[in-house]
Amino acid sequence: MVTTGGGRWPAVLVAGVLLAGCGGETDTTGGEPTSTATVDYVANAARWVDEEFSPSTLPRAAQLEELAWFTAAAEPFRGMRINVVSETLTTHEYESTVLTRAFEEITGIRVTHDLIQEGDVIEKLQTQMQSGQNVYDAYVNDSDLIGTHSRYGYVVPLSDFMAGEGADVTLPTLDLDDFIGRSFTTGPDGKLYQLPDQQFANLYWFRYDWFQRDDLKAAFRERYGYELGVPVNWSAYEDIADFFTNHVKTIDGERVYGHMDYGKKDPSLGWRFTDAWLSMAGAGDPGIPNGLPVDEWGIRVEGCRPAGATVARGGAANGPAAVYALRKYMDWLKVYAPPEASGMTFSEAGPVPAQGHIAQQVFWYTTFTADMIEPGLPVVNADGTPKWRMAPSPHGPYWSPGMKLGYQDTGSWTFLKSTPLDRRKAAWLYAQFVVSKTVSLKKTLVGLTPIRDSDLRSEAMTEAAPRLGGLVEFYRSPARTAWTPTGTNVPDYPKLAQLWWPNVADAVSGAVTPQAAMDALAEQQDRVLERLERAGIQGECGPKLNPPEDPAVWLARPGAPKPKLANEKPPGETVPYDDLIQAWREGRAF
Amino acid sequence: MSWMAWTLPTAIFFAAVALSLVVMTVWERVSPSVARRGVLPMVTTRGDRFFIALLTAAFLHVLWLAFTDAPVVIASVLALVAGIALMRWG
Amino acid sequence: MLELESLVLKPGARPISHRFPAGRISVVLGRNRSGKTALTRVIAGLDEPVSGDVRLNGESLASASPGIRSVSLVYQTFVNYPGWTVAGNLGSPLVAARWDRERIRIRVREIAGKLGLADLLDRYPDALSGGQQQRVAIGRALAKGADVLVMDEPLVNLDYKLRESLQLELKSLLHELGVTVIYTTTDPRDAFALGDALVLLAEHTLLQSGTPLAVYDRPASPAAAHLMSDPQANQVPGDPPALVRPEHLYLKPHAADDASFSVEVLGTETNGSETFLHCRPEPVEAHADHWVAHLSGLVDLPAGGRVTLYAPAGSLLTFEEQREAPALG
Amino acid sequence: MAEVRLDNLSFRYPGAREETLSGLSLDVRRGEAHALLGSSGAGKSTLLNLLSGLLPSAPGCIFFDGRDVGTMPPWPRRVTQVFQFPVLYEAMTVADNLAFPMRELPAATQRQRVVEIAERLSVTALLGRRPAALTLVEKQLVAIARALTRPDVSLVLLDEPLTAAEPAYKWRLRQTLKAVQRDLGATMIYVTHDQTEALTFADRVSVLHAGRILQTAAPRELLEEPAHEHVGYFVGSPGMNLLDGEIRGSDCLAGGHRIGQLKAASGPCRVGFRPEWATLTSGDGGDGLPVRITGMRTLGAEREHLLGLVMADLGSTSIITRQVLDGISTGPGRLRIRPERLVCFRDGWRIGADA
Amino acid sequence: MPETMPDNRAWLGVLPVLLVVAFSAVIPLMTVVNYSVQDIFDVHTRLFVGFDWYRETLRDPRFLDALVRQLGFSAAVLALEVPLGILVARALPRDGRWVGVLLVLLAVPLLIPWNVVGTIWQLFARPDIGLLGRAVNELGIPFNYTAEPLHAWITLLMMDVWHWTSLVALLAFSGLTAIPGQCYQAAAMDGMSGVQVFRHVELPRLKSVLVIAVLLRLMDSFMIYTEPFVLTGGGPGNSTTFLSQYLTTMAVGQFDLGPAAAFSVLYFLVVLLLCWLFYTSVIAERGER
Amino acid sequence: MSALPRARWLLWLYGLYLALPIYWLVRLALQPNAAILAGEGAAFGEGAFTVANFTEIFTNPVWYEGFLNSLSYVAINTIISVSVALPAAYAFSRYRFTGDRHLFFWLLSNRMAPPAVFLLPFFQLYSAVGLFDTPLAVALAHCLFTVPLSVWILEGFMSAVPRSLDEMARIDGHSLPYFFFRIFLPVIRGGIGVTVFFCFMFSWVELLLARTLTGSEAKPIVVVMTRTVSASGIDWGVLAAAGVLTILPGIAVVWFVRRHLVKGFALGRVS
Repeated sequence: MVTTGGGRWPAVLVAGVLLAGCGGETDTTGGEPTSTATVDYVANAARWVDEEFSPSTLPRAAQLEELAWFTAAAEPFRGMRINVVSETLTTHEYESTVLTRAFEEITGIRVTHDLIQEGDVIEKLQTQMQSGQNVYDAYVNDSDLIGTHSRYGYVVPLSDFMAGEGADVTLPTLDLDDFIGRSFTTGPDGKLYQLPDQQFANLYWFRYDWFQRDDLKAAFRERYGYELGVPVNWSAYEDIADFFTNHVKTIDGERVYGHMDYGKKDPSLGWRFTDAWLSMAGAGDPGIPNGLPVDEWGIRVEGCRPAGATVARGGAANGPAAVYALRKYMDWLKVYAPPEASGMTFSEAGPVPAQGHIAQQVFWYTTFTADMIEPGLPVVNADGTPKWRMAPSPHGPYWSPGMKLGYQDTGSWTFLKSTPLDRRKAAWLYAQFVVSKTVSLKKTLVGLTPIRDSDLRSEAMTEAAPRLGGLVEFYRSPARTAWTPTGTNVPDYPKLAQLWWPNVADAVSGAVTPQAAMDALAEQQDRVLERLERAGIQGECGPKLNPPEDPAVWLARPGAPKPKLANEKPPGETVPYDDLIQAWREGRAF
Repeated sequence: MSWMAWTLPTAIFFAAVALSLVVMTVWERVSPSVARRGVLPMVTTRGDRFFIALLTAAFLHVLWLAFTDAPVVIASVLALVAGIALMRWG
Repeated sequence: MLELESLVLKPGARPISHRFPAGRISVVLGRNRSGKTALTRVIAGLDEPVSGDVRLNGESLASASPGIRSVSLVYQTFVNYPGWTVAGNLGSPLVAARWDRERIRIRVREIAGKLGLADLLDRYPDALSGGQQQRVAIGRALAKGADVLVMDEPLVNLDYKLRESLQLELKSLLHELGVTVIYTTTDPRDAFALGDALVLLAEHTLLQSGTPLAVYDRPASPAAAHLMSDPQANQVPGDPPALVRPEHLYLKPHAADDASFSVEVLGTETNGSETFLHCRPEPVEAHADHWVAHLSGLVDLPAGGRVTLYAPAGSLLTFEEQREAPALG
Repeated sequence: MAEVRLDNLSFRYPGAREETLSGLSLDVRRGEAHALLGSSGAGKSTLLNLLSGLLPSAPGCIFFDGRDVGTMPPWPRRVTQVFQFPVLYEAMTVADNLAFPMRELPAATQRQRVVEIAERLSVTALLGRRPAALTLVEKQLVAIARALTRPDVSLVLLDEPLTAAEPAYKWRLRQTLKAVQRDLGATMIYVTHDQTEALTFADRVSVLHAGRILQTAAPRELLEEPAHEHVGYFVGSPGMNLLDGEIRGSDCLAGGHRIGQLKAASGPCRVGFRPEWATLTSGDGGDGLPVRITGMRTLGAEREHLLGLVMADLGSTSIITRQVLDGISTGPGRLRIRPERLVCFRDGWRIGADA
Repeated sequence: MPETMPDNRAWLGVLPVLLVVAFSAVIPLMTVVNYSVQDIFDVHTRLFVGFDWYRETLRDPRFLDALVRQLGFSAAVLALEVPLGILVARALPRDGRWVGVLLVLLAVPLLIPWNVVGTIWQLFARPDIGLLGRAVNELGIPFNYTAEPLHAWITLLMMDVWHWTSLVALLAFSGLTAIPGQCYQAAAMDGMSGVQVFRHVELPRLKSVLVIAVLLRLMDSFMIYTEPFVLTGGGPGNSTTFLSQYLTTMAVGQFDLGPAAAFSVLYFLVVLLLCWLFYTSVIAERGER
Repeated sequence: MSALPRARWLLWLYGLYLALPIYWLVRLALQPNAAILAGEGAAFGEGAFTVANFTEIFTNPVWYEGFLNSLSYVAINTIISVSVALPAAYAFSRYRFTGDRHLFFWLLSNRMAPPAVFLLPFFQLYSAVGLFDTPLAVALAHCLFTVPLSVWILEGFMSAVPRSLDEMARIDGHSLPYFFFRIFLPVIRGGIGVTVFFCFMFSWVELLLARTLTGSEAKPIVVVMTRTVSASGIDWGVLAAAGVLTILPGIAVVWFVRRHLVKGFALGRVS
């Protein structure tokens, strides 16, 4: 077999010949990086600081110092070309187009930052993990995989790396404690596996302007007996949805709906469930971040060992609460959402509220913020402030305080052991660069995906807050800790996550009952866990299934799985948004 | 080649297939086969019958695995018998 | 001189041994599928014979590839290289023989001149008429300068008049070049018109050879007689049965010993200057129910009538060893 | 069966610069076997397509039994055709193929007719087979049979139907065809480039050249009294010899020699004579035109005499005679033309024809 | 005269193809077979499980359902595309200056990347923003291919017909142009109707190209993945989940290589059997390779 | 024979059926995303109009590189497929040899392999030989599908050329290579054109293998297109514009081979 370096020449040759025929490449960034001797990295850094990296939480001098460190640390890697990849997102676009250029001019390392669909990122990551062949030098992927990363051992534990072989390329001013998503990327062993790059949450979204209208408030009060406001529980959400879809129907001549969701058979159909839906309904156990011993996937762990997802093994994936969650999702989609919603994917449905005919959405990604504050949109006032607001999501009847309330995740830098050390180091430099304090605030303002507490507390964010519909307030409040990503109970995220969407789709189409769908799902999860146990490759924290028992036994025990409630629709409860926001501003969780 | 995930049984299987291909080729060179019509509803050469035998064996195993938990070796023996019959009378 | 030595064209066929006279035209006459094409292909080296050998000037050609042997071939279909001009086609064997360009040019002009293709040198074959295409094919065969030129029914696909004129041209041209020509055909007229020598072929076996006239006069078998007759020779019942050629039948006796046959007229065909009388001899015999008499001049006889036909005694063909005459068609 | 009349028929393909057919007039009698003789590109196929109705013609040009069929589609014209290469419906048996043109008739009639025609053409044994199982010649026989089954057919067109057959078999096929034609009284038009076929088949032959009919006549008349140089050249094998000559008074001269008499206006002309109307002798002596004998071709023998062609050059013109070859050798010779057979042309057309 | 000559030196000519295909087919195929008897986590972590995956797949109702749907889809595709393709081919003018343009237009859907095809139809058929979906809904017919299995099938078939009928049409057209004019002339003289011409003249001569068309469409429709994935994602429910959709979820989504490999070996066997039966009938029919 | 008038109707209808989805794609490509999502795109005529989607594509080098990458592996694939298929097709069309029919079917059967599972082995294989993330890798992988078809098509074309042409050349004394390249190839150039069309047709449109075998360097256009799908929604306008642009090379290719298309679609096998 030919070595990697030598084997490439035929391809390059042939391609070169072909391309030469096409009139030659005119790519300006092509060709080798300019000779190191002639590049004035210091001047470049100064230019970037002046022209791009402001505002910043650091004073100019500190910024320059930080950048000087990058220049120095990168010296052994000058001229290197590395490839990193992430999903398409405003933040990453900024990194891909602006920050790579800055990084190259400051360090001499050329980074190709690819943007592809999220599913493809995971596919590439898996390809590299399973084959041991280097595909990308670094990945930005959601921290949902923390359970996978910490168990399989493909991923470089950053704690070890920073202390060991990567010590010389670890930014002294990185300030890990400043990252608000740090806990998400920490494994059960306490090691940091990923470095947060962008962060977003899943919140309740609603039309603040409509909720303030007296006529609507009166009508709502009359019909349901309580105030129209931010729903605290699903009963209230349901009432509000019913109110707008079936009773208000039109506002200013336009058909409006009290709910928006998506239902097309697509991998994204599983996300909402794996992200938080079960926990919001209350299927798991209390215990931030994900619930212990049963988490928001309905997977029980004993110690750190996953022990089953079916009720029969002590899990809650097919417990009454999970089934309730699925049923509510289906009912609401059918009864309250616009008819086309059932044919949409996550990406298609996401921008719909921006079109101005959706009154509220129970589960809304803050990544859409940037696209919802553009002047001229039906949901933006003439002064540039939004007509909408974000608020904590309501929870279902099984939920109890101390449980995860929503989904929050951080796309974070992940480095694989199969990436050669020098490339890994260079990529690590780039990763630190794009999250460094010099750059971070500017990036946050562009992409609205805050990662650093220091950024959140900055003046610039305060200025921006009124336009962002509550984003800043949310992140500044301690309440945000109730929003978490998939936790460490999930030992093989790719294999398990893919089980959700086909089963959910089965139920949505009416082919099977919600109970049957969740039963099948839970069974399949157990099967995967069983295989992992059989293979015994995950070591100390690998799955070890409980023996199956009569579900009734588990249901009778305290905690998850919880028995079916007699009344799944308690009275609706709402809070005034302004009270809520005031609590957040004061640093309370409400 | 470790990425090819070799196991002994599959290695033996592929070696057997390769060997039989070699044998068939040598046989063909030594005594060229004549197309004929046997039990099968078409004219076949020796190579055709070999292919049909392989296909039959594959599907026999598939059916076996689908419908019974009995040891697969029985299916293999049946396939061998069917294969020989096909080669001889097909 | 080209020599066939115990050549077996097809498993089971009798071996052929024959010498084709050097510098002459040998016509190989036979029905479709009688082995003409097989013979030409073996001579050209395209196919291996079942057994036996082909020798050229005493040397075996067995190991000589078609390109090396001094044999060229013209097919009945007009085979030319579609992507090459007429000049390119004519020069092709010379290119293969690595002649230099100037010499090729001269030689091509020369051959083109001989074949009347001088004005067409820059055209492509598909822009030529059938006759011209075949001339190019012949020209290319000639350009190889081979000792032996094999022509496999070269004119059969041409229009009647064209065939007629090419036939006349060919003989002079070929004689002029002095190559040994093997020319296959199904038409006995070609044997006379072109042949210095004649070979009759049936069932992949040599039936008879000799000068056309000798074969015509003294066919060795009924099959040979049929082959050399157009329309076919008529069967005279009797023991042993005999054959009489259509052109040897007359309406009037010539001499006292003329054989006479009473026939029933089935119909007449005329081409204006000759008449073909289709008739049925009496008494009717199963295998001799259809006779044709080739009469000169215009003769009009009503169908259904009876006439007597006469044949000079010497023109009745009898054979020592009676062989089954091949069935018509 | 119908009589067919063409009246000043012309045809030009859309977009073509020249007419493919120009001013054809022709009468084909009811029950006549007519041949159209011409080389490739003479317009034979176009004429066939006009007759069958595959190409539309201007009204007033084609009449079947006096009925103008110029714009009529093929089927009501009741024309059938046998093509150069046999055309059969491959999915049908031979019997079905034969019955197909009669599909509007009662089944019993169909069956009877199929059997009848099949017998006539000796294809009875093939009736149950499919075309794919037949030889080329058998297929063509079936195709011929199919052209004849339709009882109300007005015209049968034959487009070089015997191309596929080898010489020995052509005689047989043609004879069958003629017998059927005669028995059924079918009006047939037989198209060919092969003069032997045309002449032997047809009662009358029309020679087509460059889109025009040069002459329509019985075979013998075509041979003996060609109306046009091209007819002379095209009909007969080999064709007519043509010499540059001159009419002076009532004399016809060639190469300065008087070779016969002709009543025509004085002036240059082309003198034509068939190979069998002249004899060549070797040697310088005697009368006749002096020529140079260049070669001979044996064609056969008749009663101890070799028959064949003799080729000679007269000035720059090559001539051929067909004669007994006894005593002929290359070298100087004399050409004698039978004076009563002399034919002269001027501007292509024949002059001085008596009556 | 034999049409081809026996000569084993011809193997030399086939050698390059053999090398290329062996490289890109045999090695991966062997790997897949190796995978299919193991539980694979990564290159080094694997567990021999024998025929377990096969047994599991063969008894998996989802596999069997997908197989049945797949057969139904392929049958429907063939039943729609072959007749329509022939009709279109018959409707095309045989000559004239427009033929080239028409053929190019006809070939366009064949050259569009498959995911774009799916996207086009998704955009086209969406009830809210699609031309087709909106038009149909405005006609008063409730149409939503993402919610109604029947609508999903209709849309999917419409898409496949749109995408691939051109192939059949072009094949049939080339078959038609190869029919000698004389056959049509004979038919015209026999007064055949259009249907009769098709039945007696054209169809028998189209057989061989249609066999090719059916074979290609069978193979490709059996492996259809990208377009339905983009269009319906296999839904609603499982109503448009075909074999390769299921397989791809397993192989690419879950990277669950063992079961996926067993699945695809079975899948391959089914396609192989179908095509072999077809191929053999082609040989029987044409008496050639 | 010209088509019946009724058939013309069918042609028009079918043409409309073919054209409408493409029209819609073009229409969407010329609208801002917001207008598309709002369902504002009037079916015909007025409505928002913008070329911004195309501007986006033309100004971002990633798209441009994606196009070049795709074109280069399509070109390499075509070159490899045609050049290895030519001798093989010639062997199949002109000779009989041990195992030829089985070999042919085996070649064909490669087209039947479902690509999804082969992705990881493919990736492993091409990584092992150092070809990962090069156009050559994708080209070679596509060969699995294009080579058998190329052999099939070319074999059909070659079989339509009378063997007498080969024999003539042998008699003339030309070597086999000389004959093959100088005489034979020009004769079947129509077949080569059609093979190119088919190779293009497969290689250009394929997504799975191309995606798996490339990283950032050789990323093909079909993969670049997926970047329009993001966590903040799908950019339909840019996606449509990219879709429109991916159709164009196909049209160009088919235009060049249109004259041979008809013959080639029958794979030269029309009897």
